[in-house]
Parts: sequence; structure tokens; C-alpha cells
Amino acid sequence: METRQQRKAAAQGAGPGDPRSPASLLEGTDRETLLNYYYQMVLIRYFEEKAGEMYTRARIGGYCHLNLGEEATVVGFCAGLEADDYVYTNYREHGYAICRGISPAVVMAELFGKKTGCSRGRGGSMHLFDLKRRFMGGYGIVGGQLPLAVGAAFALAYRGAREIVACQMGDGTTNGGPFHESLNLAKLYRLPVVFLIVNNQYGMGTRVDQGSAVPDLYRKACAYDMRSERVDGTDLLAVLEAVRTAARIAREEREPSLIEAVSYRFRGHSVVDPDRYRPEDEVRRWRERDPILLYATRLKEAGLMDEATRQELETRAQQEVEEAVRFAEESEFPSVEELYDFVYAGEGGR
Amino acid sequence: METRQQRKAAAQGAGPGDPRSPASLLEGTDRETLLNYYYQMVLIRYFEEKAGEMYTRARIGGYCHLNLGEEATVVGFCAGLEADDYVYTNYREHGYAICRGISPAVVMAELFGKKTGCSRGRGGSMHLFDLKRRFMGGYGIVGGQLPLAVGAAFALAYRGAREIVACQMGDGTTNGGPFHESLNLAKLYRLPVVFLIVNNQYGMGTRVDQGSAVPDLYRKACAYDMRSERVDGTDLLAVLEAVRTAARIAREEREPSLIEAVSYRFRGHSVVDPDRYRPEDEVRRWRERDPILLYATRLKEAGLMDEATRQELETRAQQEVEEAVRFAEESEFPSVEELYDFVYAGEGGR
Amino acid sequence: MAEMTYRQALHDTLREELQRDENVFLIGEEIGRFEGSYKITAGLLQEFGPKRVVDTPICENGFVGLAIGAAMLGLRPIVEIMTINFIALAMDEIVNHAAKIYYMFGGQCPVPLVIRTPGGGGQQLSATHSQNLEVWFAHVPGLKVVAPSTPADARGLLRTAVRDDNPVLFLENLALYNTRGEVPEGDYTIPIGKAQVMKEGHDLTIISYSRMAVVALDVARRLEQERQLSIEVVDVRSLRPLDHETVVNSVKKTNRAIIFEEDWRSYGVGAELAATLQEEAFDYLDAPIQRVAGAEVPLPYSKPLEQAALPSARQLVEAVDRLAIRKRRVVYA
Amino acid sequence: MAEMTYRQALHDTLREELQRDENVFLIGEEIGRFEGSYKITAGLLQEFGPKRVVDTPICENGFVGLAIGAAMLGLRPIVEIMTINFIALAMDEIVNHAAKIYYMFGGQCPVPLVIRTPGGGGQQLSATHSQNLEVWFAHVPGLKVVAPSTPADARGLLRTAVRDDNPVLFLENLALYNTRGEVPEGDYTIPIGKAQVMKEGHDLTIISYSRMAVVALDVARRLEQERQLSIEVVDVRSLRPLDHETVVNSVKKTNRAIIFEEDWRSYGVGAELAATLQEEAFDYLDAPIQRVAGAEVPLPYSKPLEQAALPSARQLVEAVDRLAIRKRRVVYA
Ligand SMILES: Cc1ncc(C[n+]2csc(CCOP(=O)(O)OP(=O)(O)O)c2C)c(N)n1
Ligand SMILES: Cc1ncc(C[n+]2csc(CCOP(=O)(O)OP(=O)(O)O)c2C)c(N)n1
Ligand SMILES: [Mg+2]
Ligand SMILES: [Mg+2]
Repeated sequence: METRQQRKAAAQGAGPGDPRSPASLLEGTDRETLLNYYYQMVLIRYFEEKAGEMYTRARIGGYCHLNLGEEATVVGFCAGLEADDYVYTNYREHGYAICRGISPAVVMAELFGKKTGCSRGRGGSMHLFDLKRRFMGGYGIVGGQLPLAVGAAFALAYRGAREIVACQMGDGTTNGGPFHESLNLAKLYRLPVVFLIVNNQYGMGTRVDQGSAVPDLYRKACAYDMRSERVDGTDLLAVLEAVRTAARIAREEREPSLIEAVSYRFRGHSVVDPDRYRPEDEVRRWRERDPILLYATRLKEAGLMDEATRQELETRAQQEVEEAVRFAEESEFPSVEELYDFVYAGEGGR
Repeated sequence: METRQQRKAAAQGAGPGDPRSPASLLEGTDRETLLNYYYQMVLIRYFEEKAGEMYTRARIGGYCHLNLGEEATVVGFCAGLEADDYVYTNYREHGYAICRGISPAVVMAELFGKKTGCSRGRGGSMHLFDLKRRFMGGYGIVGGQLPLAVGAAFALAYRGAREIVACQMGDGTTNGGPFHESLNLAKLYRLPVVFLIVNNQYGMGTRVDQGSAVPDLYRKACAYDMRSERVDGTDLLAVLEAVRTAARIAREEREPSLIEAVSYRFRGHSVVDPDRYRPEDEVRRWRERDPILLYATRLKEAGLMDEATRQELETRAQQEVEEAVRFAEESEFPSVEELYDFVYAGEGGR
Repeated sequence: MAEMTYRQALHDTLREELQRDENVFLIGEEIGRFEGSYKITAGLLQEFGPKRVVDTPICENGFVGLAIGAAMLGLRPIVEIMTINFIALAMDEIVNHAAKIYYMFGGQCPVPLVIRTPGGGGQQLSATHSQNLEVWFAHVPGLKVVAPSTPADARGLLRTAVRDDNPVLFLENLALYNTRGEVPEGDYTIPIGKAQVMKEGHDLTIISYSRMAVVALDVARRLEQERQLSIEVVDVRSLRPLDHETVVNSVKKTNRAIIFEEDWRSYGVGAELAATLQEEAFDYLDAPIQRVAGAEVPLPYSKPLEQAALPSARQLVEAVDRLAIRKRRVVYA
Repeated sequence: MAEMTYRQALHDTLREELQRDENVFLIGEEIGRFEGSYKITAGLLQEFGPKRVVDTPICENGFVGLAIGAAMLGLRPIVEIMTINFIALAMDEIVNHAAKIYYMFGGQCPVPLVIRTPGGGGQQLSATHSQNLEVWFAHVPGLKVVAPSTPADARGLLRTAVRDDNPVLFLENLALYNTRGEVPEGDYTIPIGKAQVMKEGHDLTIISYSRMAVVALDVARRLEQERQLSIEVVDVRSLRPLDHETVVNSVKKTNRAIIFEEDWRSYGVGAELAATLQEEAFDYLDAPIQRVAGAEVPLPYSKPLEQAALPSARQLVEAVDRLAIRKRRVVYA
């Protein structure tokens, strides 16, 4: 067997200012859908900014990791899946949860620890979950979600179902054993799973090349003969296309894929991180490559979104976030009497 | 950085009847040394056969994994290192221990659980150790020795020492997290370590391609941009050359390497394994490729070993093994009073 | 009732549960083609095929996590970890994932999972292959832990575990596989969390589980004959949840107890039992609860050392003797 | 003596040990460039360089194993595991390797290693980031486990741990880092295995460790003032080896004890303490030893639930009240 790893993406490069996402996608998709992607990106943007604010105002506790700067990857990834596909992510998952259809209000309520939250207030920012929407959890242990995602794909294959599993992770995750074991298992058993590495170029303070002997992360798939590619994570349509293709291959051919989407996080690792380890000009450079602006320009240039529409979408997103905060504020905390609920299934107690 | 992985070996193939080890090595090495390699191979052969017998006669307990069929890899590997290099192996390590200079008597005594054993009877077959000879242990947990070997190499680099570390493992080991984490760390920190995969084609009952999505195991190094090659593990000189090269690169350039040596185990996974999962003709085919016979033929053809010499070496090896059994038999068991010795260092007790 | 080995009881139960429920599947290292390291799963690959009996590479965290993920989607995996020692590699998926998922996500997604694994020493497998690490799991809410000592209990508890909607650690023991006993036929189940009084008595209670329960029963029977001592033997069977009621009632009756366990003494299962008994039966105790446990050393390979390190019937008898010396009130026997 | 935080005490000690011995180095995730998740190692990378302060990728089993291997060759690594929850991924190298190597290879190769890691809840970090798993390690012969509660003990025990020739798990606690206290200067060490009587008393002993010892001391002082109760507080400080003598002597004096711990109750540290006390001070006990511990649930995120699950001063006071009710003899106070 020869490595089917695709060096194409690397050869083309995914560097700044290299808009490579297919124009065909822009043309072949109806305007409403395209505008909705925009809406989702700004919704995440506002949601995350608000979450940061609410954290500072002590409405939110624990750790809180934001998707700011990663909106194109988040929306593109979710848009490339079908509604009944299963999604597993790490703890930086607010945006994914929202894109998969959990209402921002219910997500915010979870961050507030309220009983109306999508995990009934038990999980918090790192552990959003919604079985009905097949959002199978944010997970706080780096790499912990990978074997679970492989197992979900195993269950789908077992049943001959047509759904697939999509599993997000960070760049730092690719250095741990769970990554390796999971990719090997997925390929060995030919399971319908799409792995997405969100290469935001840092795992906490560790730059990719300080943690990975091979900093071109998509290339790690070579050890499993798994198809893989790198895409520009600031380009919504590029991510969408890659995920859609990988999802199709998973669905039809039962072949797993690995996608690396390169982007940047605009802020620190979590809300409390003073973010002192990244060079200022690097941060500036990437902030200029704001995925939302890039997509807006794209839509405008294609004549699909005028300024008024943009304004309108942003206002609506802002309102939705305000509404989410209001809902979260007004919701109740779980009662202390419920402390022992859910320790064991099928018993309603300890 | 481009993968420096060497596809050479794969291209050449390491299939049966393809004697590719360099004639130059045969010419450039003095006869005594070459004959000593032969001696070591037959010594291991007799030792392992005797160990199997002693196990059946209940002199040896626990699990007992033999190197039968892997002698060329064992001797070639050890011969490629210098005397003060450090060696870590898995539990199938009798041969390595002997080649690194632990006397067969002391190894056999360990298998018998005697206090004269190289681990004072505490370790048994899977846990041979000799600090003076820098044989840093057989380890029974699959993959457990890899991070340790990387750590030893870290210590050498830390001190600027010229010694290196060599770490043996089985094919099945390459599917676990410790393999992946260790290779990444070794490459990332540029540590002087040579990893050897003894691909005897099975991990217990699992054929390589049933456990590894990439059955060309040396290729897994691509995920770490680590130099790697596959050699014919039934060809002592081929293994020796590869290890010597890798050791030199580790020593001089602080670059780790991965070597895959393909051979076959002549018996079951451990002495008690009835070995029912391997096709009979596969076993027969590989037994015909006996590494000892191959090397004997090589030496004979080069006019370096006549039949009388061969006989003499084999008789001597047989005697050494008999002597080892006698020593082990006559040695004493550790006294029960010593039970709590060595739980903690520096305290002589619990 | 049929007499069979502990191994056979496990094997038959696995087979029946595979037949009963299409969602049940087996997964682990060497359980199929190799027929299982300890042959519990022999023949099942042939009978049920590779879909239901899944051989894995050597990656405990990976395939345990896989099983958890499959359970999240409604399958009912039965994982075999070759021996409990290798479970050290799967702690993250078991403790940080299987044990948390139902609670942490607000009761949305149960994890119906069984992890079968043998512990125990006495086979000269040395320090890394002879451990009893079950107390690690007994400590963790969200997990259940059972540890049957007889073929009948193995059958009844394994059935229950497979049908339970929670992750259950099912502890076996290398030295039990060949032991024999009567096993009820049919759809026989035993509730998790119920201890079993193996033998009634009124002078003293010996509390144990897994292999040591068998030794305890033997010793109790012997001492009854030889010394007319009436010893009650309780096999707790489930470590989590732990059946306080049965052990406390027994000690309220006998007024003294010995806990007999194979594992290291400190922070072991016996500690919890002793702590519980003094909490709940304080005024009934005539003497301190004794623990007879393994020597606190990494288990040595050499036979005489290994034997010295493992808890033995002899040590148990000595503990009985010690308790008798302390007796402070009339024994009604 | 100087007043400083627990964090500062750790930082200074690490720095001094790095200065003292060239073989000492620090290794872990984010300890260098990021200055440590909890800033214990802030500034040390700049001062000692990347050779002595080693940032690792996210691979706990890998870098802990690396540290063990380095220790086998005579270095003295101090590993930081970001929080104890992630140690689940490193169990194999710690328990099957670090704890076994000296014994299993017949005393040839010590493993001088310290693993520093914080445990504890109360930061709303939810189920997978709020655990107290130290009892897993306290159970394993070949390891030592210490858990200081004050800045002074943090300093003294860390120094001793670094100089010890064995693998030592050094347990910190997220909620202790900002606590302050007097810390002796100079080459101050505290032997591993010695408990500390934090406050003398004769009515009752509260035994604790790590963060809960601080709460216990507080409660004891308060009850002394408010109710004229004379409570002795013992901080065991070392979980393995455990100082039986000090706790037993205390209970022989006070005749009753409460164990106060943050971790889950069942199979926790308190179980071993209670079991030991009833074994060794049975005739001195006037009441059952109580355990006040964390609720046995995966710690929930929501603040009110989290607070309800964690053991509190209030619960400790209630336990004191319960014990008083049971008192069966005159209190000489
Ligand atoms: C097993 C484990 N080790 C360490 C941590 C602490 N930790 C949380 S996030 C993180 C960095 C992860 O980086 P990456 O995978 O790149 O994801 P990102 O945060 O950039 O999205 C670390 C080390 C953890 N949660 N789990
Ligand atoms: C972590 C772990 N899992 C499982 C085992 C059981 N086991 C012992 S040897 C072995 C097979 C190893 O195969 P390979 O690496 O190819 O080495 P070989 O025995 O062929 O030399 C297994 C699964 C173990 N010892 N450790
Ligand atoms: Mg990242
Ligand atoms: Mg093999």
C-alpha cells in the first residue's frame, strides 16, 4: 500500500493572502445559505466576546476557552456535515455547539451553570452536550474525545448506518498517544470518521513546532496511510469543501480522513491567559486576517451581501447573544437536592 | 522539512532469499569477531531451547518468551553498539542480555528465581537487568521501555556524554501511544537513541497488518521526520550495518533513528502458547530461513568457518548453556527475610 | 445446576449475551484469533464472526475509549483487558470519560459498558503483572465494580453487568479460572451491590472478595472442624456499591471481623471495610477489625519470595488466633 | 522566617534546588515559556535556560517516562503534571515503572524522581478537572506520597522529596497556592513520613491533609473560642509512608477522631486512617471515627452544586457535634 497522503495542499501553501477556496462553491450555493454562514460566524464572534465579558464579571467560572479567530473553521466544519452526523470536540467548543443547533441561550445558560444549560449545568464551558442534536460533547482532557469518536464511528459501521462522525481537536493534541491510537484504529477498521485538527498554532504557550517533530500536522496521517490535507482555516469555503469531501468519503467509502485547518486564536488560551508568549507582530498580522472580514469581502465581491445586509445580520446576531445572556441570567441554578442525580443511569440516584 | 525516511530498503525488498547485507562488512571485519557473532547466535539458540525445556520442567515460572528465530537481529543489534551504550528491551530479551555481556549462567539463574540472578531473582524472564553492563532492563508492559529509553538518551544529552541508547521493541508495540509519544519526543529534543522494531510479524496472535494500518512499520517514522529503514532481520550483517550507522548518527549528529528488522519467531508467543494461529506453511517457510544457517553458509562461502570450527563453536555454546543450568540449579533462592529489601532506595527496607 | 469452571461460566455467559442482544459485542486484545490469553473467549470468533468479536491492536486507552464511544451510541461493549496491570494505560478513558459522561453531560447519555479483567498474583509473573488495582476503580463514583469468587457468581454478576446501563469493572482472577462450582442454569442474574454470606457462623466474621473469599471459606470450614470455631464468611462480591448492610449485620452478630484480601494492605479494599464497620457497628465490636493482606512490596518473581508476599491461609489462621486472644466477653458457642 | 504564599515557597525551593544540584531539572507542560499553568515555575526558564527547564508536548505518559529514564541514569527530574487529573494518562509509567524498577531489578537502579501536581476542586472546573486521585498512589509500594498544607511544609517537604532517591508524588492543591504562612529560611527540610500536630487539644482529634488541614485548623480554633472545645488537629502530610505513631498517640489522648478530606469518601485516604486507628487504638476510642469527605459524585460545574459536593467547615462542625452527642465519659476540660 502506498501513502495516499495528499501533499497538494502543502504544495499550494495555505499562507496568508492566498485565497484558494473554490469559487465554484460560492457559485453553487444559494445565497441564503451563504449569508447564514456569515450570520453564524458573527454570532460566534459576539457570543465569544460576550462569554469573555461574562467570565470577567464572574458569571462564568472554571476555564473558558474561546473560538475567536477560528470562526471560519468552526462554521465551515459544521456546514460540511449533515444534521444527523455526530460531532465530538475538545473544550474550545462553544461555536461548534451553536453551529450544530444548540441555541446560544442554552449554551450561555450552561456557561452560567444554570439548569437550563445544555448539560443541565453539570458540565460548564468545557462540557457542552446535546444528544438530540448529536453534539456528543466537548471534552476537557486533551485527546480524550478521539477514541470516543472512533467508537461512535464503530457503532455506526456496526449498524450499517449512513451517518458519520466528525471529531475536532487542537494542534497540541497530535503529540499524545490518544491521537495515534485513534487514527490507527479508525484506519484499521475503516471507520466513517473525519478528524479535524484546528491548528491555531499554539497549544497554550507551545508553538506547533515546539511540540511536534513534524509541524505540518496533516502529514502525521502518513503513519496510518490515511488521507489528509491542510486547508486555510481562515477561509470558510475552503474548510467547508474539505470537510464535505471527507464526509462524503467517510459515508460512501468508509474511509477516515484527517484535515488540518490553519488559523490563529485572537486571544489567550483561556480568558484568564495574559497571552505573553506570542510575538506582537505575529498576533497583529493574524488579526488582520480576520476570517469574518475575509468572508464578508468575498460575499461582497460576489455581490451576495451589501452593507445593509451585513449590518442587519450583525445586529441580529448581537440581539441573539443579548437574548442568550438574558435567558442565562434569568434561569435558575440546579437545586442542591439534585446533587446525586445522574451519577448512575437507570437508578435516579447514587 | 522534508521526510528523510528512506524508502530504499522497501524498494529493495527484504524478502526471502535476498542476501543484501554488505559483503564489505564481511571483508572488513576480522575473522575472530565474525566467528564470535556465530558463537553468540548458537549460544542464544541453545540457551532458549534449554529455557523452554526448563520451563516445561517447572524450573522456570511466569511467562517465558524466547528469541528463537530472531538470533541474527539480536546479535546484529548488540554488535552494532559500543560496550558503554545503554540498552532497553521488552520482555523477549534473554538473547540481548547475553549479548550485552551478562553471563548465561546469571541469566539462567534469574529465570530460576535464584539470588545469583542478574535481578537477584526479583524480576524473572521478563525483567533482566545489569546496571554495570548497561543493560537497562527487559520490561513486561508493551511499550513501557520506550519513554524510559528516551529519558536515558535525554540524560546523556544533558550531560553531553558520547554514549547512546538503543531501544528494542516488537511490531505490536508500534500501535500504542507510548511508541508515538516517544518517537516524537526523541526527534523533537534530538536525542541519541536508536529504536529497533523486531518485526517478527506477530504480536501474540495478531499479524502485523491486523494491528497496524501501515504494515511497513519503518514508515511510521514519517510522522516524526525520523530517519528509518527496514532490514532483513534474518541477516546478521544487514542488521549490524543498519544499527552501526544509526548509532553513529545518534552519537555524532544527535539524530534518532528507527530500524525495522523483519524476522519470524520459530515458536509460540511464549513457551506455553500452542501457536495455532499461524499457517503451517508460513511457519515452515520461515524456519527454512534459519538465520543461523544463513550466516553459517555466508561464513563458509567466504572461507571463514569450516565444519570443524562450526562444530567446536556449537559444542562450546552447548557446554556454556549446560554450565548455566548447573549454576542456576545450584544457586540458592533469595531468603524470605529479604522480602522487603529494595522497596525503597537508601533505606534498606520498607 | 451444572458443575463447571469459573472460565466456563464466563465463557457461557458471554456467549448467551451475544446471542441474546445484537448490541452486545466483545472487544480486546487477542480475544478472537488467539482465543483469549486465558481462553475465556475461545470459539466465540468462529461462532459470532469478527463483527461481534473484535481483536484490537495493543492500545488499551484507544480501544477502551472506542468501547465507551460505541456505548454512547447504544451498543453494549464487553471489553477484555488482558490483565488488570495493563489497565494503567486506560485510566484516562475509564475514569475521566466512562465514569463522568453520564453525570457531566446532565444525564443525557448513559455508558453501558463492561470491562472484564483478571487481577491477582501467584503465577510468578512478577511486579508488573501481578497486581490488584481494583481499589482504584472502587474509589470512583460513576463506576461500578464487581469481583465474583465462584463460577455461579461469575455467571450471575456478568449477566447483570452486561445489562446494566453503567460502566462496570468486572474483576476476575487468574487463579480462579480453573476453580469449579455449581452454576444455576437459565437466565440467572445477581444484583450488583449485594454481598453474599458464604457460610454462617457466630464467633467471627471473615470478609473477603474474589480469590481470597475462596481461601477464606476453606479456612473457615477447616477451623470449624478442627477447632469448633463458628466462622461466618462474607463475600462482598461488589466493591462499588458496597453492601454495608450485610457486613454490618454479620459483625453485629459475631462482634469481630477479619478482612482477608490479596491486595496490598494500605489504602486497600480492607481499609474501607474496616472504616465502615467501625462507623456502623462500633458498639458491637469486641476487638479491632484485623486486615490480612498482601505484603507491601512489588510482587517478586522468585517463588519463595512470591509465596511469602501473598496472603495465605496460614496468615488468616494466625489472625483468627490473635482475635481469639483478645476476646473480652463470653463466647456463646 | 519570612511570610510568603504556598506558590512562592514552591517556586523558591525549586529555584534553590536547581541552583544546588546540576542534576536537578524541571520538566512538564507549559512550565517554561508559559511560566507554568499556575505560575509556580515563573521566571525559571529565563534564569536556568531550556536545558534545566524543559517544556514538553502534551504527552503525560511520554514525558513522565522520560523523566524516569533520566532518573535511572542519575538525573533528578522534578516533573510537573499540570493537574492531577491528567495523571490518569501517566499511570503506566508511574505505577508499572517508577514504582517497580528499584525492586524488580534487585536494587540496582534507584529512581530519584519528584512528580509535583495539584489536585482539588472548588474552581468550577467540573468533573474531569477537580479530582483528588492521590489515594491511587498512596496504595502503591515503591512510591512515596506527600501532601503539604502550609507554605512551610511545602518548602520543607519539596526539598526532602527532591533529595530522596525514590519516586515521590508531591501533591499540591489549586486552592492552596495563594495561601500565606511563615516559612523558615535556609536549608529547611522535613522528613517524609512524619505527621504534624498543627494544634494540640484533648477533646477530639481532627486528622487531615492538604487543603482540608487548613480548614480543619480554622474550625478547631473557632470552636475553641466559641465553645471551649479543645480540638487537636493533625496534618498527616505524608500519605505514604503514613505516620501511624502520631495519629495513634493523638487519638489515645483524645479518644475520638474525625477525618476530614476533600476526596470522595469510599476507598479514600480516610478509610486507611480509620482502619489504622481502630486497629491500633481500639481500646482508647470512645466513639466511632467519623469521616467527613466529598460527596461521591463527579464534581459538577454549577457553583451551588459544586459547593454542596465539596466538604465544608459546616460539615466538619456538624461531625464534631455528632461526636459530642455520643460521648460516653467525662471530658476533662
Ligand atoms: C491530557 C491533558 N493534558 C494537559 C491538559 C491541559 N491543557 C488544556 S488545553 C491544553 C493545550 C491544548 O492545545 P491544542 O490541542 O492546540 O488546543 P487549543 O487549546 O489550541 O484549542 C493543555 C495542555 C489537558 N487538558 N489534558
Ligand atoms: C500494555 C500491554 N498490553 C498487553 C500486554 C500483553 N502482551 C504481552 S506481549 C504482547 C504482544 C506484543 O507483541 P510484539 O510487540 O510484536 O512483541 P513480540 O512478543 O512479538 O516480541 C501482548 C499483547 C502487555 N504486556 N502490555
Ligand atoms: Mg492549539
Ligand atoms: Mg511481534
